Amino acid sequence: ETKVSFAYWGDPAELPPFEKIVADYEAANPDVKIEVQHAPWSGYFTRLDAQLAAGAGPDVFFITNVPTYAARGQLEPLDKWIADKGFPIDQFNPEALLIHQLDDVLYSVPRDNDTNVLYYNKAAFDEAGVAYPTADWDWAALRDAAIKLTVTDGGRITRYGLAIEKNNWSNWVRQNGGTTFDHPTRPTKFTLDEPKGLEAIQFIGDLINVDKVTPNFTELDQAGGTGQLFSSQQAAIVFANAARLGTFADADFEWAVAPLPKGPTGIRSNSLGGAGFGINPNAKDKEAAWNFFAYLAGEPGQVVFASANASAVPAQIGNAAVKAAFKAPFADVFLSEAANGKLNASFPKYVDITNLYLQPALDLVWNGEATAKDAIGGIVADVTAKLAE
Amino acid sequence: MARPTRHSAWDWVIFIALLAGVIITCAPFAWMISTAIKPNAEVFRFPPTLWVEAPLWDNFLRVFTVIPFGRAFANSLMVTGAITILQLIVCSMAAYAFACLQFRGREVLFLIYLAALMVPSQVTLIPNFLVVRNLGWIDTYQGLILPFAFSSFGTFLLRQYFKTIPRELIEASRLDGCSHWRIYLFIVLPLGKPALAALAIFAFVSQWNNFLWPLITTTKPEMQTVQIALSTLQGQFNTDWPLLMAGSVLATMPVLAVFILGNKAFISGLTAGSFGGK
Amino acid sequence: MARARTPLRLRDERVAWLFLLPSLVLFLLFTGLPVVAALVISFTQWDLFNPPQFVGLQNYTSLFNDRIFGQVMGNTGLYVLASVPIQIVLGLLFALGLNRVIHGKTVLRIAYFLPVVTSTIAAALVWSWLFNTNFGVVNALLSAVGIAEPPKWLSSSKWAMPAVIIVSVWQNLGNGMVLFLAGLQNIRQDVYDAAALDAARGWKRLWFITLPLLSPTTFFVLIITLIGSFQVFELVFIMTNAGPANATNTLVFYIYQNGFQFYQMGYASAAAMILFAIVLFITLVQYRLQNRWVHYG
Amino acid sequence: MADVQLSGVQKAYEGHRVLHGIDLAIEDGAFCVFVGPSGCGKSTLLRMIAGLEEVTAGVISIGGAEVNDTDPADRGVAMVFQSYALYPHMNVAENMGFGLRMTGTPRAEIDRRVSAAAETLRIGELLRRRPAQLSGGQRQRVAIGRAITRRPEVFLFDEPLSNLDAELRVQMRVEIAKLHKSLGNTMIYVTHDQTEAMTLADKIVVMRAGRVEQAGKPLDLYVDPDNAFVAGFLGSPRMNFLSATVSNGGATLSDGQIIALPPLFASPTPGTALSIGLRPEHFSQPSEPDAWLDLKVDVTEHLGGTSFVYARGPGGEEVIIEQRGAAPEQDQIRAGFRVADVLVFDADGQRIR
Amino acid sequence: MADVQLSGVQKAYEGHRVLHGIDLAIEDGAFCVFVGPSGCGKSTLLRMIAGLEEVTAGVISIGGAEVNDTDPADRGVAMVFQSYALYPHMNVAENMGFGLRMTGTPRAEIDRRVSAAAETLRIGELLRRRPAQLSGGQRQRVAIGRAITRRPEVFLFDEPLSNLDAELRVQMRVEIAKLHKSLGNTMIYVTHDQTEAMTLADKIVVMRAGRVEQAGKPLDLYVDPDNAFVAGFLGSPRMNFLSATVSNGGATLSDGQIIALPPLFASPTPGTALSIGLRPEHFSQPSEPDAWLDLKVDVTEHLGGTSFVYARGPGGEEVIIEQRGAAPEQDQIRAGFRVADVLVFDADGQRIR
Ligand SMILES: Nc1ncnc2c1ncn2[C@@H]1O[C@H](COP(=O)(O)OP(=O)(O)OP(=O)(O)O)[C@@H](O)[C@H]1O
Ligand SMILES: Nc1ncnc2c1ncn2[C@@H]1O[C@H](COP(=O)(O)OP(=O)(O)OP(=O)(O)O)[C@@H](O)[C@H]1O
Ligand SMILES: O=P(O)(O)OC[C@H](O)CO
Ligand SMILES: [Mg+2]
Ligand SMILES: [Mg+2]
Repeated sequence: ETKVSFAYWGDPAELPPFEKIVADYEAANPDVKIEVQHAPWSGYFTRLDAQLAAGAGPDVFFITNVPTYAARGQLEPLDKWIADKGFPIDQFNPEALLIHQLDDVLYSVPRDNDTNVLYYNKAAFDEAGVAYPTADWDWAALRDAAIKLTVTDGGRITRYGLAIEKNNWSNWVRQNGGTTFDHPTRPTKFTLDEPKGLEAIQFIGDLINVDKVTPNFTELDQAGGTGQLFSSQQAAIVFANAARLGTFADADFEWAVAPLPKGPTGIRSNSLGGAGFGINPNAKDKEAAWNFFAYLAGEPGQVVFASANASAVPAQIGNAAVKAAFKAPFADVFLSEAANGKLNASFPKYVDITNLYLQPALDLVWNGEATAKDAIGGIVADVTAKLAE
Repeated sequence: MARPTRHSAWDWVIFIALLAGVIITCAPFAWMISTAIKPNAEVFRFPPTLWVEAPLWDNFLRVFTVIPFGRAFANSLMVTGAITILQLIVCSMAAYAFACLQFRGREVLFLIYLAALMVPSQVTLIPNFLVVRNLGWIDTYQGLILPFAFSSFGTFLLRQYFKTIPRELIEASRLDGCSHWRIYLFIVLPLGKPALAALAIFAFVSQWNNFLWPLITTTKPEMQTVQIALSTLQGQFNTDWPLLMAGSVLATMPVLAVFILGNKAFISGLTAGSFGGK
Repeated sequence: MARARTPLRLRDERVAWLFLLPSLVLFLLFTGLPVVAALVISFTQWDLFNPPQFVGLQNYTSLFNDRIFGQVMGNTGLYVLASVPIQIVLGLLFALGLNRVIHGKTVLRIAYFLPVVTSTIAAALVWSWLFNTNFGVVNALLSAVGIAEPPKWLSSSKWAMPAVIIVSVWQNLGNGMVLFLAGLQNIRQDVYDAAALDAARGWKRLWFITLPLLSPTTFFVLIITLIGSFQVFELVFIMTNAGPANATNTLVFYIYQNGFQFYQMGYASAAAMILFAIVLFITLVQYRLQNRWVHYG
Repeated sequence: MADVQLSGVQKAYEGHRVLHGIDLAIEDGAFCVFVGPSGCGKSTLLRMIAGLEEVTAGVISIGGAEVNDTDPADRGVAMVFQSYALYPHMNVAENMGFGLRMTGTPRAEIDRRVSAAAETLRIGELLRRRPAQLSGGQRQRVAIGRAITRRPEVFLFDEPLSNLDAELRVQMRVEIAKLHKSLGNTMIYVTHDQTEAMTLADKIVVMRAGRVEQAGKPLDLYVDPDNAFVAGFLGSPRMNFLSATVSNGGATLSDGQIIALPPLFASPTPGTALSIGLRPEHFSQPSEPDAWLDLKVDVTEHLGGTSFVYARGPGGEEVIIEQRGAAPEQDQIRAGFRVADVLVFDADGQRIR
Repeated sequence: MADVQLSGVQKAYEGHRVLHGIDLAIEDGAFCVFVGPSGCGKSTLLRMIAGLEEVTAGVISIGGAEVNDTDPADRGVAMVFQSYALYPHMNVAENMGFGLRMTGTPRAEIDRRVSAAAETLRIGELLRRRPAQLSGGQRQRVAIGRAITRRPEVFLFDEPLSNLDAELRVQMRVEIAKLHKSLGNTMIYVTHDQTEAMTLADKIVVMRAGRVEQAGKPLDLYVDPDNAFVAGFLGSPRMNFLSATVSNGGATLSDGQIIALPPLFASPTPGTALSIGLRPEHFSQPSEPDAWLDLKVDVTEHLGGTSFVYARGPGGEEVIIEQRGAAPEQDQIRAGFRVADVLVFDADGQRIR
């Protein structure tokens, strides 16, 4: 009996498709046993890193920040396997694959596209007398609605007009026509300090601190995230990905989704790419690992993910069966928004730069303790130096 | 207290202050319980409420079905129990040598043991992980248990206590024909009970709440400890607070039980051990 | 039995090492080896995966030029300087109070120890939630007593550290209190009787009798609390993740961050060695100073 | 200087009565010793006088003023504890001066009084030492010194010498006697040591189970005790008691031997059970013995100057006989005494005079 | 049964010598008592015999066999500690049977021997109690019982009675004497109590600063000491020493008074400084005093049966006089004694016979 170990993270609601794929695969391949290692997002990488550092680790694993792992040789290069085995890599969005590469070599295959939409609480809109969001909304319309939707009681906010997620800011920068780096995967220059970028950052900061219609990210974490806030009707609109569909399914109020708003100059942007699956170069039985990988990352797996209630937009969207399986509510909105996808920065030093410089600087803006200009301006030298290293 | 008359005023002030302190120390715990029995939607209701009109007690049962809480609980009991017992054995043996035996290098070795207290575990995590992996102990109970089977703190605590055992008792037992092993077993261990209880509480509390080590050295669900199982409830985007709090409350119970059981002995153990003035 | 001719003392010596054997094996394997490894690693550049490269003192020199490390040292200093005295003073005060209570001692003791036994993770979660600027109970209470602009706590670089300190005090108070209580019970009643006849009452009694006689306990608590507070990690990890803007980034968190987020084990180990040196130094100084204020027997 | 008056003083701990109404007058300048078996309430009574224990009922007055609710420090008393209770963290001078410092006495005055007390007690060169660096006898002296420095009106001692070894005990006993002579204060002293009680006291108070059995001058109690308890309690080795019944010519012992009784006020009716008390030293070479006992010897102890013969009386009672010099080893002894020395007690232990 | 021989036994702690070569033979079945001032090395010597301290130099043999390197448990000795050292977590029976249990004696045999010892010591009904539930005297008995049960050849006692109060001390002393009589074992006993030493010993070993000053029968040492140290150490209150110089008619005291000396073998040359030793009891009603001292009285202590007069000798030396009965209070006393009782010492304290 062959054993293949497989690690992934996920909130409880996200787990059923993983479990189904494993079960289906084992049923189809009785001589193979898939050893499943699940950990929540909060602990997944700590464990994975320790294992990989010790030359161990799962054979196949769910992964993000691919270039960092690839640079350390902790991911199996896939090009040769794909060529040998005829994996339909052309059914994936080639741009989305960029963040799964390092130096033009592919190291992982994405599971989905982390497409965001606006979820909105119809009752709240009705109550505030605000018209439901449309595809024509721009930032101003969004801000305007958020202000009207925010409810306060004795100085305390009992319902936020809008809640957004912490790691989504770069999308806002793009909607405003700005960039963070001159190139998302091969940067040479830090560009967030240019006016378009600063404007976008400041816009978010002001939603939080000036308009006071959006919760601070620390607060959002403490409150249980956008999902929790929306479920308990304490946020009227949230920016979130398709994973919420499952969470909100049994909400006791009416809600719907809408496309993201346009930037002030009409630019549309959404996230492109998402986490993917990789193979451990140290896997004992690489052939077996690949076989499971191909099932998981290819059509059979993609169909399961696409048809799961809690799924995100599937990555292998060029495959007819996969596309057909994607029958999520508001699937059309997700698919059209997926088309606006643009890459987030993704390169080996990005983790360091984020943790050391970007995040602390952005914290100051989110907390209203500094303007975007001052905060971002203050780290240009550090980030530039790090890029140059 | 042998202070006559003049009680009242001060003592009332102190008593009330202490009760206020109890409210502060227990409030988060009360909050945990109150959250555990709230409907999810009410968790963040403003203004915040501690009292729950219609408590949902079944969260305490749901924990067992949503995550493998029962198994994790059993694992934790097994691992923490084993660590506690091993620490008691290993530390008491070392403490016996430090407190009751003469040997060259005693002071130096003791200082080395003590200095180990000052090294943060984050630094030794990876080297330790390598050791355990090379021993083939990933996903094993021994991998969870043995790295914690010895504790400098425990050795320190027990040594201080053992030093207060009157020398005559040990001499009497030597005359009675005891080898050192028997002195250790029949005299020092029984007499060291309070300090052992103290160590048991300390070891149990800290190991029960250990998170990082079990996280990285176990991969199989059936090897999960309570803390790991609980952490799976804390999602990336969404957390089921009532369930997480119900689990946390349940997870505190064994530690509380151990504290209450050892409480009496614990207090006197610390007294006699560290501050006997000898 | 092999008793015959060996001098009695040497028999002790052999037995001693047998008694030490289990602890030695475990210590060497799981503490000694890793610590030595960490020391060696601190002179290398190592990303955990590729073979380490010897770089001499470079990690140490870079640390001294690292702006964030400077901030981290400052944060750690602030945390230690604030939380240790507060923990000790409050622990002492509660112990003094508890020592006077006649009924319900056990229940109070358990209540005060509750935070110690509560898992840090759960406690930190509940607290970060109590501290929520908008929904949190803390600010609800503060506004109730008329504070118009209550602090933003964990989302403010000014107030995040105080919040962490408050929680750490809350969590560790019970430890110190229990130790002090034990120490207080050890003070002989006859000395208090003598003090009563010598007209030492109230604060005079506290200052001239209780505190000096409690000093061995205070010393022990001080050392243990100091060592522990230099190693604060979990609270920061869960409550603030070192933020906002590194305002709560402390030494051990920075070590963790460098080791497990940036994969710079050498750098992390060097920071750990500096931490070790600081704690060892402070502990040794305390040992040295103790005969000035610690009164045994 | 002050006298101490106790009237109807009771003490109960959580309802459990340990002192049952003590009436006692201790004159100004008297040296009063409380003796009695362990647990009889000596320390409790002393601590109540000091103000360290609350008075359950009754009145304690010092120098004429009721002190029941007075703070210990304001009663003008000083106490020397069995355990010395020195402040371990202060040196000898600080220990002795602490009480004065607490009452705000000026530095110079404290120094003066500490030196004076130190000189009296010959501990001048120890003033900078900590208690832990002193021998038992020296600690004892410091404890007394601490009491002296405060110039109390009443000194209280709770078994101050019981932790010292025999030789030191004798020395310190003599010093305390001298101290009393030179200071002239009222002193109240608890002990269970015979010799201390007999040698130090102006007045001995013999207590039993929370009651005063007899109080009076030491020799009066020794020679003329009110009951068998007091008779037995004072004297070492203790008084011998032989059971007997009243017969015509005197008292019949268990073996039928009849001994004469001293003249008694109220002659008991024949047939009554009695107890005959004879101290060991009454057998010791009396000038003209007029009665004899024939005893079987168990052991003989030679102390050099004296010997004690442990023998069995007619009823199997242990009888101890003191002899001058080295008593010969023998199995039988014929011990002579004088009938006039005999004390007679009734069946309840009450003295028949 | 075994004799104990020490030859040239030395002990040093880290180079600091505390015993300087002790030669001593303790016969089989003897009761040997070590006395001497605190710190002179009594306990150290006893502990070396027990095997609890290493022998620095010299040889210790028990029953003819050298035991220097023998394990304590294999020497056939049992020890009773000053602090009793009972195992607090075992009941009385377990305490007593522990040694046998450790040597693998069958359960039934242990029970038998424990009961036998318990009977001897009359603690049969205490067997199920823990030490904490016993009084001091009972604990003491258990400690002895523990020693007895093991049937050692040699019993060692280190101040076994010093924690007991006066009355119990007397009782237990007698019991130990009886025990020795009935068991007949060799017993070595450390004490600093006069009475114990005098009454219990077949042989007293007087030690000072790590050396044996004199060893011999108690009364021999008391009556005929080799030096002033031994003379002063035995006897309570201690012997009085008066300084004098040899003159023609005898010895001249500080005030010029001349007293006769007893006949001496080697008469010292006139002018030599002497010390005259006289015990307190030598003043106590001697049949025919043939010499007198005129003394100033400091204090008089009345103990009931006897009194002690604390007086000053001609040279200001403290002189204690024992008197039978109640001595009258007086400022001056004329104390008679017999010249034959006088002991004479030279300036170094060596006895002149
Ligand atoms: N704090 C207390 N609580 C309850 N009972 C007490 C307390 N203190 C003393 N007693 C009891 O009061 C009685 C008298 O005790 P006290 O200490 O006065 O005796 P004592 O005569 O001094 O004895 P000793 O000679 O042993 O010192 C004893 O029965 C004792 O158990
Ligand atoms: N472990 C030790 N280390 C150093 N010196 C010691 C040790 N034990 C005893 N001594 C010294 O040896 C000498 C003899 O001590 P020992 O205990 O034998 O005296 P002792 O005659 O029994 O006195 P006491 O009557 O006070 O019990 C003392 O000066 C003591 O200080
Ligand atoms: O009674 P203490 O010594 O515990 O101290 C408390 C103070 O007296 C309070 O004023
Ligand atoms: Mg008492
Ligand atoms: Mg001794």
